[in-house]
Amino acid sequence: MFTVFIDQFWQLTISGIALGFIYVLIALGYTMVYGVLRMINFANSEIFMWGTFGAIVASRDLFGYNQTSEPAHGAKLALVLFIQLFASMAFAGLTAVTVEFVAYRRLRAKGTNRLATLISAIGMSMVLSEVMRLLTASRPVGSPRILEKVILVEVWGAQIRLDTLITIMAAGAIFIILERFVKLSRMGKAIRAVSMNEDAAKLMGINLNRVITTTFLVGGLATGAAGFFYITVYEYTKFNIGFTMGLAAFTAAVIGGIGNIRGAFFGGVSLGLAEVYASAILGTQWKSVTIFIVLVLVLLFKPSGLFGEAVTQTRA
Amino acid sequence: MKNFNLRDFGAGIWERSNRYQRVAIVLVTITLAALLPFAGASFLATPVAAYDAVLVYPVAIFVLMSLGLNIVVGKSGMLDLGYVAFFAIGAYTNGLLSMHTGLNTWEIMPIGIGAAMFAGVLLGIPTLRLRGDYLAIVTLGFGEIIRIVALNVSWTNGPNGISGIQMPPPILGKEFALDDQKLFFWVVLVMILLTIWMIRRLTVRRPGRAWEAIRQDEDAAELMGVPTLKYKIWSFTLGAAIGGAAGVLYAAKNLFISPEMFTLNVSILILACVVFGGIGNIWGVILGGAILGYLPDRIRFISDARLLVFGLVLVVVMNFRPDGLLPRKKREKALVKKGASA
Amino acid sequence: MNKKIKASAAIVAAIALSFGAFATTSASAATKTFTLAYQGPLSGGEASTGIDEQNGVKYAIKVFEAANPGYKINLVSVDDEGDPAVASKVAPGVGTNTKIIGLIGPAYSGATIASLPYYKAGNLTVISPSATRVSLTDPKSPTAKSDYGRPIFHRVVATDDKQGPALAKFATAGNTAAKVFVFDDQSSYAVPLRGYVEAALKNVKGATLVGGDSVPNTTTDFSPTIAKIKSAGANVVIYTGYYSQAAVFVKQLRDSGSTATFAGGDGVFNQQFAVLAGKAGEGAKLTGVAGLADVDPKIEADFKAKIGVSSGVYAVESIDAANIFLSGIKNGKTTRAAMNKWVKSYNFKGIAGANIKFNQHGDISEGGFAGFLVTGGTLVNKGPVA
Amino acid sequence: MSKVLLKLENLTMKFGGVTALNEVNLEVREGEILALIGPNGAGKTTVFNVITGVYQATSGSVTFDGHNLAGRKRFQITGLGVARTFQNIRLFGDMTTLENVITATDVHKKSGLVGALFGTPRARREEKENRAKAHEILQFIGIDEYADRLAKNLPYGVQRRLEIARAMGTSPKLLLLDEPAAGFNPQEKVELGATIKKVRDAGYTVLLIEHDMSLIMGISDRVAVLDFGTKIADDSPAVVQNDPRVIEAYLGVPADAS
Repeated sequence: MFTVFIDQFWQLTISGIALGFIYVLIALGYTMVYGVLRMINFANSEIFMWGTFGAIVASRDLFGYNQTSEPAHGAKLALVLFIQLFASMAFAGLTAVTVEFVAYRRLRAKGTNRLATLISAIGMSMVLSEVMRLLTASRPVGSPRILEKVILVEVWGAQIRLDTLITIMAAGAIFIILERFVKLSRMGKAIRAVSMNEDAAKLMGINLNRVITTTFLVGGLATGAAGFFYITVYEYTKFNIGFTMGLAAFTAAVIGGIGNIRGAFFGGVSLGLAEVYASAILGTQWKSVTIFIVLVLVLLFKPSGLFGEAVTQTRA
Repeated sequence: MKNFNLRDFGAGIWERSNRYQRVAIVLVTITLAALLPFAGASFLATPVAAYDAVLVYPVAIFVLMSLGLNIVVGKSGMLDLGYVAFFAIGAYTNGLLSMHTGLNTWEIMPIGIGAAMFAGVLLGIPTLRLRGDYLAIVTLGFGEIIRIVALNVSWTNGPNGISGIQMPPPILGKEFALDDQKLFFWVVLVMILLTIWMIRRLTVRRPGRAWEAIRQDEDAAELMGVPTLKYKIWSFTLGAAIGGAAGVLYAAKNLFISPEMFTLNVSILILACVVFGGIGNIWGVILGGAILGYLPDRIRFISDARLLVFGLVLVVVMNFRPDGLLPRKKREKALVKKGASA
Repeated sequence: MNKKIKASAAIVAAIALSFGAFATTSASAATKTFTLAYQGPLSGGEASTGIDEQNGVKYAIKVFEAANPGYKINLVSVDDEGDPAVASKVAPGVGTNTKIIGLIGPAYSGATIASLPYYKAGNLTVISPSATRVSLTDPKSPTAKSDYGRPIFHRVVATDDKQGPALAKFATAGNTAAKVFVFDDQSSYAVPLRGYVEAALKNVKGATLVGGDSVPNTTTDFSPTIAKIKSAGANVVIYTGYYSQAAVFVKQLRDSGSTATFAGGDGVFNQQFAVLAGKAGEGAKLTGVAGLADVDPKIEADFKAKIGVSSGVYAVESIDAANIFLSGIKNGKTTRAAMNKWVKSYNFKGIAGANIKFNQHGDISEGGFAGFLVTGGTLVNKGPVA
Repeated sequence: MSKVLLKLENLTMKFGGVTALNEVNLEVREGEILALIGPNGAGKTTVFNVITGVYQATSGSVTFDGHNLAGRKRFQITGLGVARTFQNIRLFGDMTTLENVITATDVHKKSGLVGALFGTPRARREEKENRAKAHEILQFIGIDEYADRLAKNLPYGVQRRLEIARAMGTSPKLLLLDEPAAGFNPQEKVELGATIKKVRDAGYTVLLIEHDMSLIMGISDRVAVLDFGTKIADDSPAVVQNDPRVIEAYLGVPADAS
């Protein structure tokens, strides 16, 4: 049972961290919106899915790569990857803003119940995934290989591959940029102000609509970046991939304490690791069960996640 | 017409009626509902699926499940995204007992309900302390766990599912038939009526008040002496019981169950029924379950874009009627009148 | 516009949409019109399989109508989404619609089992091009009471218990010390097939089963599975799931530096596997039944001309299945009962050349699996695996 | 002297590094109105929260009517006879005024879910009793005319009174009122003062948090003063009013410095 785990520990750890960093970025999408609106953005998984298609459209239609093309090298490699990243973020960012506009804005203006918004978002995510299904005739779409997956070094039996390294470093960098943005920029401060106290923020003259749109955009950009890394690593997408990834990332956000950016980071990485370890020890079929049990245990001891604030309403 | 509102219109008729008129209204409504299976040739016809089968599942069973979920989400305000778990437990109880014992559907029914309630208590005790979205994700996880376990253990036949579930034994000498599902519809209708009766009974008395208080302000409720955890568990368990009953019926109707029938989508769909129809309002919830159960089969002529349209309908209706088609009753007006006359 | 009115307008629009006109096809009197049905996933995640199969059926009908003026065949599309829950909703309608005298499908075994009671009740003969679960034609299986499809169920595809040994054999061919790792995708197709493969491996000389896994079909990160493969030192990896996951997996396997042989069953047997997997797919060993292009490039060209797209998976089987019914219609078998008799006694060549004749359980007596090797991005037929 | 109903002994409450209550001792005697005053952030509401079980005290004990309240659930404490109102009104807005009170009267009823479902005689009787009692309380507080209005639609003053009525619904021995006069104009305050006295005269014991000195001086039998979590005075209104430490706490400067 544990032989694989012990035998391949470092390999599993590296894979888990790389997967975890993708979760971190998607979890950011959930957590940013949650922080401001106190609502689960159910459509975030489909925003991710649209992001993955952004990367494919860029490489396939912009640069003319196909399944049999040779991987890119040197400056061209950097250029293609950068454009892909940009395209993913743009696709996802635009989708996110559309979601906000169509599914959230009107309901928020009415100040209505949260569940209506939740169902509206669920409807929107059905629309997003169905549109993509019709566009792709329900078929999986492969991504051309842009980045050659060279094994750079082997340490303790663990391979460090180029794509893994790039994912961890670039995703980490994007995370830090976003975190700094929220912490330091004017708009970021406005976002935090709204997430702390909406009414007070309004009184301070913050344009709520702009802040919320920006939040969706930033969350969408992070989620889109995740889409790009997903494509670079797995070179595959389909209209229904959002669901599984979204669910895992959402769980990660909750474990970390939804609404908390550092929580999303911690939750994402630990979820990636938990998933890989559980798969190795218990069998891949039990990974989701393990994750949910971990989630329940975390919430039993920390009812608002590891970094979350207490939600007890009693402040009388 | 400007202020016409179906909910108030209906409530108004009810308020103005005397005891005998009310009995008449109830009887007429039940009769109309019971006659639904005969409307197959009208504009209600479903293009591909058999109309009377659609009336049983999804329509009637969705209505039943929506009523159950409404106790949890609508009455006591707990967001449950794993309602499918209880449906699955009911269905698998029927499947397994039907496979291993000679029990028939009606004998299995109480066992299925009991199993679902037991699961409800088991899940409820540790998790119902959580609030809002945290509860949502934990229940969601529970739903997935049930499905994954059913998929991976051998005694449920794994992904192959359980086939050959027995049809229910005849009722009053009338046999259940595969090509004519009217009887089955009436059975589910009776379950729905029982559930409505139960919910109405509970809502006007202590449990209803406790749930309502919990939904509006859990802390204040507890400080006013409401044993919140107890009533939350009751709410959860009753919801589970109805979900379990629906599962038993579903297995008996379908004769075949497999884990892929019990995905998160079911939970989400039932939640959509509740919110779409009018959360907290029994009639709204019934309407929501009926429409969302029925719609996909009615619009099969747009075959491939069906789910797309379904999603759009959700977005549009929620945007224009955020409290659902028939919102929760605002009882003030009606009560004032009654108080004045009394 | 007043808000309330706007709101009601939206609802009216939504309802109008749902109750709007729906097309019904009416038969014209001049030609003889008959109705067949195809059942399979035409929407949802599995839609591509169903659309491919239905295209095969449509092609057969076009060819038949062109060759037999005066006949018009209506094809009812029965979309079960490949989902047993949906199947049990649509099947009663099909079962009671006596215009339908024969049904090609259902595509998937789970949906078949859910539909069977209704078709048995209506004595509707079905011929599935792709439902491979053994119990459907096995009177001795523990679930025979419900799954066994006699007298109405037939299939023109070989069963999982025939494929299991073929796959085990073909995957380990030429490897005298095969250390085999088998994994599935948790689907009702892959899990039993994995069982048959593992059982068959015991009879393959030199082969040992060193490990396995069960990976949900939504997984894209296979690193734990690959870790297991490495830890077990496997040199043959058999996947019993479907092609899209297989392509993702095999890429990751190769990227990890493994050179183990990759093999898969007819779920992986799909040109799309080679396309998606690219270089990583080279040398993969797949078992399956030859596709239309492989059987006869001329028919394939005609197919593309008539339908507009290339033939897909199970095209040959779908055409064969449709042809059985069509020839019945030609021979005046226009009731369900007559059609059932016709199918039972059917004994003609299919388009692949082999004779199609059903045994008493509804299985074809002939037909087996061929081995294919992915070479240069295409699936090359290496002949039948006996 | 009448019997001690509620006794806080060396009550300390810490949140992280912040000490909200520091070794507070307090006695509430049966049938009196005790006012708890102090500057903002002095820990007054924290005292209420500890008594009602919202917080578990870091150390010290709360004894009510002979029962140690430590570790008891909030609804159990309410059941023993402690009820409170909220500084920021927390009524059940979607319920009617009457239902708000009935929800509270349920606490001493025996019938539960099963009784409600099958309409057992006891459940029916208790429903009737609840209704009668709720109307009685509403009449007592003087808001019975609003009985069938939704709580969220009530005028502000009525909502404040309903808070008290709802708390009385639990048939408490001790009533904790958290700034019941907040937002009231002087005239309303006078009326409220009369109501609170009436409540006391009806046999309830009242522990009151209030800022308005004239109201306090008018109705309370005793006044306790908290400052930074420490009790600095506890005596009759007249004495406390002239206590230099109290004046210092309120004005922020030593009394003799001015």
